Amino acid sequence: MEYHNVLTTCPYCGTGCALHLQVLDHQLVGVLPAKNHPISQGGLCIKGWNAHAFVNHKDRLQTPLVRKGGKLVTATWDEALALIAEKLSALKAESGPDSIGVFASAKCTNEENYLIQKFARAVIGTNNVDHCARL
Amino acid sequence: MAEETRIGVYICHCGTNIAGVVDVGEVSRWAGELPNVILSRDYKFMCSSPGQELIAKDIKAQGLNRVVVASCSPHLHESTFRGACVSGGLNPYLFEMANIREQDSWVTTDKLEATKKAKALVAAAVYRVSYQKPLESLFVPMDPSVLVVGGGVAGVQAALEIANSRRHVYLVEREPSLGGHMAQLDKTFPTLDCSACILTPKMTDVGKHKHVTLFTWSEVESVSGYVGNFTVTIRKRARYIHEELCTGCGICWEKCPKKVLDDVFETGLGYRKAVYTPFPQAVPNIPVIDRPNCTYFIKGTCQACKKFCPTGAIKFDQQDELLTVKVGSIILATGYEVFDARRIPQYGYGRLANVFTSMEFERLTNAAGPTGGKVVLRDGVTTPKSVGIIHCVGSRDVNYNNYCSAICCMQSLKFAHLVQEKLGAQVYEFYIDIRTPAKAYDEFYQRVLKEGAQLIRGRVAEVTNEACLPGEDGKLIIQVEDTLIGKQRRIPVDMVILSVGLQARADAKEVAIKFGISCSVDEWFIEKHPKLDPVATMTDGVFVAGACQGPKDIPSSVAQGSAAAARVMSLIGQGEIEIEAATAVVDDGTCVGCKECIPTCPYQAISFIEYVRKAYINEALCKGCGTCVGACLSKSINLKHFTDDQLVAEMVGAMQTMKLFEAS
Amino acid sequence: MSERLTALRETIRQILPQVDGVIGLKTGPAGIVAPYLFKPGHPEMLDSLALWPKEPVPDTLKIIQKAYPNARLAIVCRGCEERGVVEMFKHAQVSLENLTLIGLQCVQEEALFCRCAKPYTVHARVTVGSPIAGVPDPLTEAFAAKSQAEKLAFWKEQFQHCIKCYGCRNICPQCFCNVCALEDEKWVETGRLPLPNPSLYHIIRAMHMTAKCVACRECEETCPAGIPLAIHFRLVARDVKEMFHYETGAVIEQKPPQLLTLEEGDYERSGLP
Amino acid sequence: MYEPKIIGFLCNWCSYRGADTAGMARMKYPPNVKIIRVPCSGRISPELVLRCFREGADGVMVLGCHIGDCHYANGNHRTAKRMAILRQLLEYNGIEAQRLCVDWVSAAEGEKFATLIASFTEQVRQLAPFVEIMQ
Amino acid sequence: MTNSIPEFETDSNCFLIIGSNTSEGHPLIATRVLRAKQRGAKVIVLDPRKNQIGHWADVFYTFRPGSDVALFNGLLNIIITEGLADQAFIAERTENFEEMKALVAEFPAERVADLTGVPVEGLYTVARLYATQKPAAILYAMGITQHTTGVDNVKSVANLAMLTGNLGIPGGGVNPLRGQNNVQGSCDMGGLPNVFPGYQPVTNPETIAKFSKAWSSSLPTPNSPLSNKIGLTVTEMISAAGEGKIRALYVMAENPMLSEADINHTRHCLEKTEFLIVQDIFLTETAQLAHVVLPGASFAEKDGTFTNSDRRVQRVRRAVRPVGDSWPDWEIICHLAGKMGAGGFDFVSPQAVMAEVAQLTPSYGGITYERLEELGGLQWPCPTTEHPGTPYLHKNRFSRGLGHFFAVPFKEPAELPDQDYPFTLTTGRIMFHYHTGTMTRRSKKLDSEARQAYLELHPDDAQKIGLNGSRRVRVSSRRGQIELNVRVTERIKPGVVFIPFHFAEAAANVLTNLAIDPIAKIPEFKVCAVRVEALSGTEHRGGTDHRSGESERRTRRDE
Repeated sequence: MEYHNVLTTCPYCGTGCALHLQVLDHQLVGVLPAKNHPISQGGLCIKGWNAHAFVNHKDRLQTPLVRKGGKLVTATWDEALALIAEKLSALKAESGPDSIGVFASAKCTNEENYLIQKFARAVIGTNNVDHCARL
Repeated sequence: MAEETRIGVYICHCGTNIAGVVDVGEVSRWAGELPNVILSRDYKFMCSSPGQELIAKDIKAQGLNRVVVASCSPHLHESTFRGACVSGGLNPYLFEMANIREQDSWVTTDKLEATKKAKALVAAAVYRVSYQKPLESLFVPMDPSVLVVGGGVAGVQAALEIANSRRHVYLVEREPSLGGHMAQLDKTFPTLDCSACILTPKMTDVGKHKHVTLFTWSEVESVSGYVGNFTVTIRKRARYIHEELCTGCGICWEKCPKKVLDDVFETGLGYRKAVYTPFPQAVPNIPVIDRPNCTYFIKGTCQACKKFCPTGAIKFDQQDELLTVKVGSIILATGYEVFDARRIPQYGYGRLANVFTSMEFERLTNAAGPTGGKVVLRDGVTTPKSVGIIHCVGSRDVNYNNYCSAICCMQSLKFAHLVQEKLGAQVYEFYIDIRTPAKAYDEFYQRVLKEGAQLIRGRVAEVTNEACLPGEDGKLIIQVEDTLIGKQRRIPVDMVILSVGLQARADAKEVAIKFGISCSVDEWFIEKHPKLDPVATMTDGVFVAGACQGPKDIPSSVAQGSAAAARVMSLIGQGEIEIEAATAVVDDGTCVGCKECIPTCPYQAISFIEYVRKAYINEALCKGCGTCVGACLSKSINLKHFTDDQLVAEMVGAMQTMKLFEAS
Repeated sequence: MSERLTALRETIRQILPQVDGVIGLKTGPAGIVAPYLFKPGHPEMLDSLALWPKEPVPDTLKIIQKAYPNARLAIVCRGCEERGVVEMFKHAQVSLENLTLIGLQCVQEEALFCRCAKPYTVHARVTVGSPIAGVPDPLTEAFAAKSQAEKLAFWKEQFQHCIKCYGCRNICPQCFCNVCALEDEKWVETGRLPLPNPSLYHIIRAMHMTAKCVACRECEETCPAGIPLAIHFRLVARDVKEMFHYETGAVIEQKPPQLLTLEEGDYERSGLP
Repeated sequence: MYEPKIIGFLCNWCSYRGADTAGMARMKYPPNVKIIRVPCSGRISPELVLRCFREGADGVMVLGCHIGDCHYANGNHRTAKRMAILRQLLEYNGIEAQRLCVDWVSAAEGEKFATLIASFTEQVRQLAPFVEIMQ
Repeated sequence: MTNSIPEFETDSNCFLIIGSNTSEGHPLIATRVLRAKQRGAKVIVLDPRKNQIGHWADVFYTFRPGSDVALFNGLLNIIITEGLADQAFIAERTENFEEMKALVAEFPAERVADLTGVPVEGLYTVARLYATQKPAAILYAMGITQHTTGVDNVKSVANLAMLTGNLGIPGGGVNPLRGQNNVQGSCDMGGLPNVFPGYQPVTNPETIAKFSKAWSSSLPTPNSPLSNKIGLTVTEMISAAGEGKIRALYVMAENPMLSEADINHTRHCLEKTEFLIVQDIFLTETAQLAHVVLPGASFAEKDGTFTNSDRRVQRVRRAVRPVGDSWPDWEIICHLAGKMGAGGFDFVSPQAVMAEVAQLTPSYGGITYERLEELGGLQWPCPTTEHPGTPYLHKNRFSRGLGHFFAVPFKEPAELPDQDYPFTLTTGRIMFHYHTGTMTRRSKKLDSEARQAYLELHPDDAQKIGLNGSRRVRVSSRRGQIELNVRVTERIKPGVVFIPFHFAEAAANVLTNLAIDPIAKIPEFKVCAVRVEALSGTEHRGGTDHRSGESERRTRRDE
């Protein structure tokens, strides 16, 4: 019997509303607005109120998938990451770093965006890194 | 992929009833353009055989899967057209009716407006029908035993009919004996045969019938269950007589020293003992001890009856018993009460000695009655020379009962005949209208007229003993406006008979609630349909017979007794019972278990299933009123055939049509 | 405020060993408060116990009890929250068995903030703070005095700001249905902003709050459009009290009135023909 | 002057038959009310009434059996309570309660039915069209 | 955003909202505008559609999509000619005023009214109100930027704010509202082809040197410098993939298959990509084309920070463990880098990553998890751990020194309506969905609110195309066609139609034009020419639209 609220930031628009994820025994059970937060002040829009709804959706990807014989089949992390590492290294060697492009994401955290551009720039060696800021 | 909706629409002309006002051709053309309507026809009489065949044929030939008929009230022909759908192979619940006669052509003056309204009503039905779903009825096994409540002539008749078909009957009667009001009567109109002579054989038949269990001096305590499966608890009141030991020899009431005024059977004109049977031919012929009047129970002494009883059947320590029986159907034949004439003070009943009620007169003139059949005044000796009989006492009167009590005209004419026959006295009848609609009734009326009775048309204003004209001394004067000659008249008579009306029993409402049926404003039990289903009630498996449903004469009561028996037998014959398909169901996926619906159900059909914390509706108990639907906040209850989708669609159909006309 | 906090902390500290958990408020990151389940093994968590802003704790109770129907719990509740628990009990959403109510009496400024007529508990046997009298609700009074046309104009103005976040419903502990009529296109137009006129959203919600609203005002607080939603509920509550003699949260045994048959005088007071 | 659009919900056992009675007696009344048959007035949820208004109805009638005369024992008791509250709520929303008629008509009261339809139609006609006040 | 969200409530006296459906796109920002209005501030909304905020604005005008520059030039001209410009501000803080003034003089109100569809008096009302009610904030969103003239539009916005001295003051400013929760952050973090974190240009040798040094352990050889060649944008990368120039794409949590303009083209290009890696939480339309799909974690399953529109860095906290065998995205990248033999990716937590960010990014220099825990959020620039953050920018000087007025000539959108394609299509968002619907369409409550795409059409146009009560239409452009339901509404300007772009089955971006802004490379989502045809026979006379209610309940029960 563990119940607590985790303060976090809404994953939808750029307003930056805060919300509490209600957690009972390591399961999300709902959302509560955060009353004295400077941006959202205890309010949320419909998307924020339902921010937890997709987290446990049955369509969530649960394992890596690799295309074999035209179909995506489940794979281990090791398998998938090894395949990517091998393939990217080979293409980079063959056609140069600028034959590879990386999409960062407006839905991922700052840290992840930092890491992926670092990955593109330092590990691959290209500035072909962009995200959907324009969309 | 859902099946394509294919609707057939039929507009009935109803001769000129509809077509004379509504442009049926135009409505039909217009309906043809409504969504999913495959064909639209208009026809002279949809309810005729060719009309019905048209529907069945179209269903097959055109592959219709929904049918709308715009004609009269569904109360008249819904079942007809449902039948037509079934014969075409369509589930009857895929049919919908638009009422363009009672609600349109008959009530709308402007023809253009009437046509518009017909369009809106047809559109409503078309929109609704596409949301209708085929429903299959639920079947429950039918217990072949029957409960009959009331041992008057209607109940006796019903019990006999059923018992004779070798089905078991439990007959419950409140009084110590079967017989009811009919046992009190002297002669019966218009044939003038002796009431007791025709009734008592039937009573005896019932009393000794091997398929009848008789509970007299008993009442129904409670009823639960539903058609096919009722559980009835009967309170068998203590008679203080051991029924098996008693032989009905009569020594006890002979020996009983306590005389009691008999105000039930003898209407207060005669006496009985503290241990008694109401009348000699009582069935069962077993007395009861009248506890409030019995000396033993009052003082602890006497015990005369016990001392003399040859079989030792007197049991002062007997207690009420509660018995439970299982039955599949119930017939209520609880009868009526007579109107209390004291409520009309100007007629003097209870104040003026020689004002009698009709029931008192029955006892007076009855050979088995307190006077041995001598018609005398209250003094017990004087024979009246002139008798005034007042009709409609307490009936057809806005101050008391609005309705006609049906029997009073004939009973009054019967009294006229008896008075003239027995005394040769002058009879005046004061009437509003003479109503003699049944077989041989009017002939009897003509006969009484020929016998010399004087009929005066007018509602009696007053009965008084205050003489003010010569010849009025010592008489009762009847003050009346003779409406045929338009004059006030004062008729002095020796005796006045008040032909009191019939009214529902004082506890009718209570009984109705107990059996889950309804009462009208006048507290008569309400039948399912006044014309087409006169003995069934809204509660499946509960039927009514006789005067508890409304004022009735003997032939009608007997006919209803038989009719109710026939309905019951038909149910039993089916072996299992179809339960109303339009019941409510809980969607347990969405029910949040708030218990809001449970107290709303008038039939206790909803229970709370604790381990899933959801509501559950027993479909066999549900009568389909939908009150729970209106209460459910999460909209988790749906009433089949009256779903929100269907009602909203119907409303949208009507609204959109109205808006369309508004825009154009 | 801090006196009450100390007293409450002490009360919980005493109750904690006798129960499986105490529902109360806890201060989290950046001073933001949220409901929390204090557990017997961790009295140190009480250091971050909080009083204000209040949160819809009856709902927290429901969440925990649905998973742990037999848990022995205590809940810190203000007057409105206590009423909420009682009403939810009547609708079989929470259980009063194994539940200790710790009544927290509101102070004047809190009562004024909520325009609260009953800022005190009545059922809780353990209480903290001393009860104060209710305060008037000037907003509702001012509304009630308006003409029909003014009322219509008032709501038209207010409702055009509604962004249909469902926050008023989501936060309401008394709105516990799994499936909500407000989300059904049959009743409420979906996906349209601003709400069309008339929008059934707020009327149906007010209807559903009849004899249920406990006047906690959580809906108003969470409304991004600042709509004074409680006006509806409070006026209807007044009618329910007048017509059917029912007040939410007042008597635990009293059944909600709408479902029952008419009692003596109900019908006359309803104003119907 | 305009022609009000009115929806009438009538219980099957009393009011609908009352309407039939009026019809059989050829009593004339205005054609504005379109009748929807329900088993019992207790079936009529407030949502149903409100949906009529949403659809643009100028008035709604809810007719049931007389109190104490319900074919389902006491279904109309709930109608009496619900509709009383709903009328208040309409007022609080600035919608005239006169647009919602709640009354009781027995099967015998054809005349009362016809009179009621006529008077309610007139009563609604006196008010502005519903769609207009909502603009 | 130059300014902060809370300032709108407390400081702003006027709002000019253009190209933003604020109450649906950024509801809680609209809340602030509403509160400001309730204390007396004026709200001006200009949009091709009368969106919700337009309903309660003090002043609302529709204008022709793509005529933004003309509109702004007209407003600038009125303000200058009426003498409402902030002369002191212009003199002290700006340059190139005269050139701009000369250009806008060619935009007299009458001409602008013709070009935009805003009446002359409307232009005056807007200009006077905005110029006089200081501080005045301009709020805009993709309605300004998603044009071939996107950069021009933004310059025009800046012109207006500078002309009235509405920059560098609380409650004023130029405030682009960010559509996605961390679009600001991914830009800040260098998720752009031309800059390192903190907008440090890749073309600057010093920056290259700084990062080459800091990241040396990650480089193939410690001394090989980072590339100083500006990379390709998303749109360019996709096209390059189609041409075979890009051979591998690593897509982290993006769904270009729905979000890019001209989806048919995008599909073609992605299908041709030799090696497509997609890292996401759902099997998106893009992931379905991938060669390798990596399951990432949702916001509830990982720690980190997001930076919102007003540059506020706030925490995201892990509430539950990732579903199945999915990993937080930061862990995936670190593992992948490790697999490729790179060092410098051995972070133990996002907190450690932020420490490195702070070191390399001056504007994030003072941002630490400890401070965020205590303070909640910090607005950059926040250079040191003592710095309280910066609520509004350009207080005493612009970052480049003086504010530059641009003379912006008016250009028509790339595609204008003609005889074959007579309507102007504009796309946008609705309240109930987010971007490509990957998340929101999997939320029952959101999806039931809006489960289908629809086209907004003016009643006059409905009559013109002979809609005749039908509820379905086919919309086609030179690039493709879709079929969808129609909503006839007076909210939209005649001649213009609107489709929300969230719905894959009737994807608006099948129709949109891939023409891009020459500088920002942003596609012109907001304007293209389409044809609308009524599809007959499906529904009758307005139809039975409550039917959706029933099917909705059925679906819910099935789940």
